[in-house]
Amino acid sequence: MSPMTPLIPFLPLAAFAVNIFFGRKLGHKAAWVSIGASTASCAIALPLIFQVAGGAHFAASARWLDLGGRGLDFGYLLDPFSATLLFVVTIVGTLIQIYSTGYMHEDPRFSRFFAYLSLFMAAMLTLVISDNYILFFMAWEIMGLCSYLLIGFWFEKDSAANAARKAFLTTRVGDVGFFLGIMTLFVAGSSLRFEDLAATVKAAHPVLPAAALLIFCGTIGKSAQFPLHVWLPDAMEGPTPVSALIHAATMVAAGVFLIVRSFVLFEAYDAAMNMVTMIGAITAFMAAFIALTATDIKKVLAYSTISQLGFMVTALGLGGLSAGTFHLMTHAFFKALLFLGAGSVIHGTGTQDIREMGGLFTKMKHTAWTFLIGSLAIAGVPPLAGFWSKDEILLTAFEAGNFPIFALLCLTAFMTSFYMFRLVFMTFFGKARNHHIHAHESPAVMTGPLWVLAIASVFVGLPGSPFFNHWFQGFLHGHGHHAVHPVNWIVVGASISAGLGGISLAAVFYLGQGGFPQKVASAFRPLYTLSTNKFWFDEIYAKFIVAPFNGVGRMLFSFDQKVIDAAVNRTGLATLNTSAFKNWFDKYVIDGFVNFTGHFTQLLSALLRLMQTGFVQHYLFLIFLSVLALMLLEMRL
Amino acid sequence: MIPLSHLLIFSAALLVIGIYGAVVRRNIVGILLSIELILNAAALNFTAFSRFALAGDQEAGVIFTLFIIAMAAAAAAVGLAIVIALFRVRKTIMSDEINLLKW
Amino acid sequence: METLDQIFVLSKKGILDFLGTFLPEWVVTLACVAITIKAIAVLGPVTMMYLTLMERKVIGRMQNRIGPNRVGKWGLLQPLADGVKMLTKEDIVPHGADAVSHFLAPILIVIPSLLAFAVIPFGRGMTPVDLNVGVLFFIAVSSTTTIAIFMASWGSRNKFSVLGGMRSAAQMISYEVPMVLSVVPVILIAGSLSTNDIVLAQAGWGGLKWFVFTPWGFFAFIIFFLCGVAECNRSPFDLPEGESEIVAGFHTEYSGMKFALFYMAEFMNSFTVSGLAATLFLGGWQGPFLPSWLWFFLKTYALIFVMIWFRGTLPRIRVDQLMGLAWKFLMPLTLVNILAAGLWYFTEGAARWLITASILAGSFWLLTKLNRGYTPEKRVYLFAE
Amino acid sequence: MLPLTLLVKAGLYLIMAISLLAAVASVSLPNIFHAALALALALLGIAGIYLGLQAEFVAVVQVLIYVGAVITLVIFAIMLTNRMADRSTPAKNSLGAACLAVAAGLFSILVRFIRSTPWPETTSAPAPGTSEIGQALMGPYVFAFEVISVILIAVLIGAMVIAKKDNPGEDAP
Repeated sequence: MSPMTPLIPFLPLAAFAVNIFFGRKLGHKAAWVSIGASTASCAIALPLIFQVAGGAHFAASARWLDLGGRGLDFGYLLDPFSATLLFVVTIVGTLIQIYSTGYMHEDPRFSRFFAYLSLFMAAMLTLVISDNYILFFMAWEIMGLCSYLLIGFWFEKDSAANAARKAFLTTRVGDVGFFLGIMTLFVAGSSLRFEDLAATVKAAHPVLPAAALLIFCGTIGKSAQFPLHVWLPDAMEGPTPVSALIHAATMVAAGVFLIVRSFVLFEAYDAAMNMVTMIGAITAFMAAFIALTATDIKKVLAYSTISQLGFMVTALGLGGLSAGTFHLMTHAFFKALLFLGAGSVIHGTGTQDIREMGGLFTKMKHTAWTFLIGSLAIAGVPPLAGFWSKDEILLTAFEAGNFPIFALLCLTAFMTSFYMFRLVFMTFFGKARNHHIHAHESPAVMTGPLWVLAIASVFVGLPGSPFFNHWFQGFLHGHGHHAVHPVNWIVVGASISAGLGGISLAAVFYLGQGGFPQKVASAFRPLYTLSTNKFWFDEIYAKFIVAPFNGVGRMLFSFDQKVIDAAVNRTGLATLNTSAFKNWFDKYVIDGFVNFTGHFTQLLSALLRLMQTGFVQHYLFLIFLSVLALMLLEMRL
Repeated sequence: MIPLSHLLIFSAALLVIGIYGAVVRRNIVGILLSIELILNAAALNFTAFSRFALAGDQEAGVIFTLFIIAMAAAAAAVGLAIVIALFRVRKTIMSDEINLLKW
Repeated sequence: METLDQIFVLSKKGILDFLGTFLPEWVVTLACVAITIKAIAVLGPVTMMYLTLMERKVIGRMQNRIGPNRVGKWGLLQPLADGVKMLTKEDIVPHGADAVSHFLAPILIVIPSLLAFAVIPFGRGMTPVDLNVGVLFFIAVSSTTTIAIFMASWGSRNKFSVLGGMRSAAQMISYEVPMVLSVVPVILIAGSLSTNDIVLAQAGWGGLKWFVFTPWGFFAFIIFFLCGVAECNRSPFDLPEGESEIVAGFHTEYSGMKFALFYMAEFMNSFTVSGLAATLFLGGWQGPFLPSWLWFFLKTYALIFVMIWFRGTLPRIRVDQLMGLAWKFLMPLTLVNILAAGLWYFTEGAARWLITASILAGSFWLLTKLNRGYTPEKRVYLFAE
Repeated sequence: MLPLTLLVKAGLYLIMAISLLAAVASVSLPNIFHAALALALALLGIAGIYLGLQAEFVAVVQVLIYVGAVITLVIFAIMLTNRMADRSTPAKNSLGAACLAVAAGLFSILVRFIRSTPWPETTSAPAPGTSEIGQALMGPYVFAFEVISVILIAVLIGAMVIAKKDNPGEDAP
């Protein structure tokens, strides 16, 4: 119980209100309103997080709605999971907002941007600390709205507007599932509070597996899992800080967090767990495969994000609750770093196509170094953050005995380090390919957050490493419940070799002069085509979902026009004719009565109004006359 | 000292003169003037009564007179403000020409 | 010394004693009244006559001229000559004038001015009528001047006259408020409305314990005097007769003796206002060494000199400045002043000086800040240096 | 001192007569400006009667407020509203004769009442002075006094608001 907790989301909400109403007046000061609110939230949250780390547990709730004996409660819950996310969101969010002041400096809708960011922060923080599905869902939807608004922030561009619409509609599919899941849970007798979920599961209502799968739909939509992953690459049309904050570090992680919150439910049903594992693994592999050939710097990172989210989902599906959460946290830091670095590169060069970059290392030292650290982290090179968390996931798969998945994940990890270093080498090393681009280093307000995030990317994995005796995992599970595994050298070896192998291969391909990329592409033409066309997902959707819908729509439209409108028109004509008759009746019969009444009243009032002249002096005279009359009356008596 | 009844008759005369003016005058300012006469008749009565009252009760009448004077001044101020506002809108201050809401 | 001080009182008493030897008592009472009235009726016009001379002389000196110097020694007979000229001039009544109003106005305007003399204490025991509401009487009587001015302006059937009359009415109503309020502290401290009592309340310190030497008295004196100048329609508040704008204001259409009466009323008003200011704030006839009536006239003429000095120094102010000064500056200041006087009454020693002075200085500063009205743009002269 | 008392009495009756004449003039004069002047005269006469009743304070207040302020305001209003040569319209409405009858009736009844009531003949105590009035205003009547001051403030603001021009630009016909 901490009275300050509700302030954490409310401060950014207040900043949103201020910026949306007074943003025009504030101008560039709007940024400081938002950053101030986030910083204050962070300052409130950090002591609480440390208290949670020390074993505290904050929760409070109040009845919001009474539904025939059962009720919906609103409240907050600060347990290790939400504390972890709170830590990530407040710190990364604040840093990204600071970065945005530099990135968005020239934008005419500067204050609007920060208003949206603040609204997003408020929603995300609400989601993190909420203790029930309803509040969670509300925050979830507000985040969806913010995502829509921010992807389409430059709505003058058609591509941005379309991407925003695509993101919104695609996630909506998942959200509908999620909401149905919540309702199913409610039908199954749950109070919808996370803490009561275990009891609900124990009751073993037959619809619970369906509820789990439906809730997983929400994750698929929000966390861009196969087959609803198509919106995330397009979402890169938004400003880069948005990509970093929403589409890499926090919002997409909310889907994973949803599974974490509902883990008790999933755990109870093998089918659900298998489904989660399958989807996660497919997503991880497929996205990594597409990333191999992507040429847009942000798209590479987007597919990488999808892939890493697939990792987390897989881990959760295999029962690795702590592994998934751990990776969620480390990924937030290094992916935010990578996106911000990408943003810095875009800011400096003005292009997003890595084929036009090259040799930027000397020109953008800070960006390059931090980007390199981020890439090493994601590639899983020890002792950086990504290594520890990815190793945990691989270990989970290994210990689950699910070797196909383990192999797939190892392959994916290899591909990850390959495509990341393909990106690094093409961007920062070699020679400049386009001589029209004059790169320059970004301002300190952008490189500062980069360095902070880089340092975090190096060290944030350590609490989960064996050096700290897997403190983080213990923290998540409640100290004492977590059995510490001995180090599994097979997994460590697989992991390190996958990471280093990918890096070396990339170095051979893209630093050497062998022209390997073209050769490999022509050698494996079908696979290359599959990757560059992203498994034809967009085309399939367009042909088999959008087109039929449009067809049905057109059909319904013509039905509307020819049948229903005609009926309406006929009805109208009939009414017209009827009313013509009524008009005649009204005019000559009913009006006749009315007019007679009126004339009669007028006749009477013409007599009566002689009393009421409207002149105040006549009334005055009448008053005095009455006084005189009363006096005379009094005298008679 | 002149007897109280003479003062009362004097103020009664002022009263009826005021009444006559208030009813008969067409000019609204004239009506206000007549109302001032009526108020003065009342005020005079109060002071006259106080002068003929017992010791200790005398302040009441005088204070009533002062209050009446204050209220009369207030009424005149508001009344004349209304007259001026009216004149600005209607260009007349004859009471029987201001008949827009008559019927 | 004592006889010199009481010379007028003693001479009146001598006349009455003489009459008492052969006339019934009620005739003597009437005679007492008549003598006083006669004295005032002589004093008023004579004062006016020599004030005109004084004004012309002083203004002349201030404008590097000599002033009247042809009729009599130092032009001392100039007022008589003027009077003769006025009396022999043609009396013009404009066509279409409201004859009654036009005729009555100059007469009516003199009456309040003369009545105001009744409550001025000219010396020890020399208050013509020691009314117990003397100060209020003075203010009430001087406020009726407005009606005479209205009659003059309306009766003349001249638009300049009407404009002057309107300006006069607005000005007099406005300045009466701070004037009355500035007198209130004096009444509070003296505990009486009678002018005589107020003078007596300033006795002490060898005849120098004047109210003007207290913080509230100083502010009240300045405000009272300013309002008095405005009530007399004197420069720099002479908008009702501003000759450069509306010819001569409400007395544009008057000539000859009627015009002279307006002039007389104005000068008598200056005299009575100065006299009352001297009474209320400068200790009246209190003063060391000299006879009391001499002290009174010295103070009064000093104040009249200041009025003439104003006229020689200050340009006429605009109408909005005039109204703003009265309502936005003087009136709040007088209200604060009443508060200060109350605090003065309830405190002792050096603290009362400190408290009242700081309150008044603070509010003066604040009001000056708040009234920092609009200043027109600096003019640009195209072809001049 | 008898002759002097008689003189004062005669003076008071003279003032009454003048006041009544002025009052009649103020309701019957066709020229509203003259009517206002006549009213001023009547009010001055009433102030004189107050003096005769030894209520100096009331008398002075009467002059200060009525003659100095109210009549001035009235004349101000007359000047603002009447055109100077507008004497063609009749000053009275058609109720003249009827109202005269009513007024006469009221007056005769009032006089009958007044004459038939036994009034106290003499004044027993000295009239209250200014300080007594002040004490009473600040003592038993302080609430009424405060109410009056609030009303006066309200009137001040109200009169300003009513008479203010809404839009200076529109008002120039």
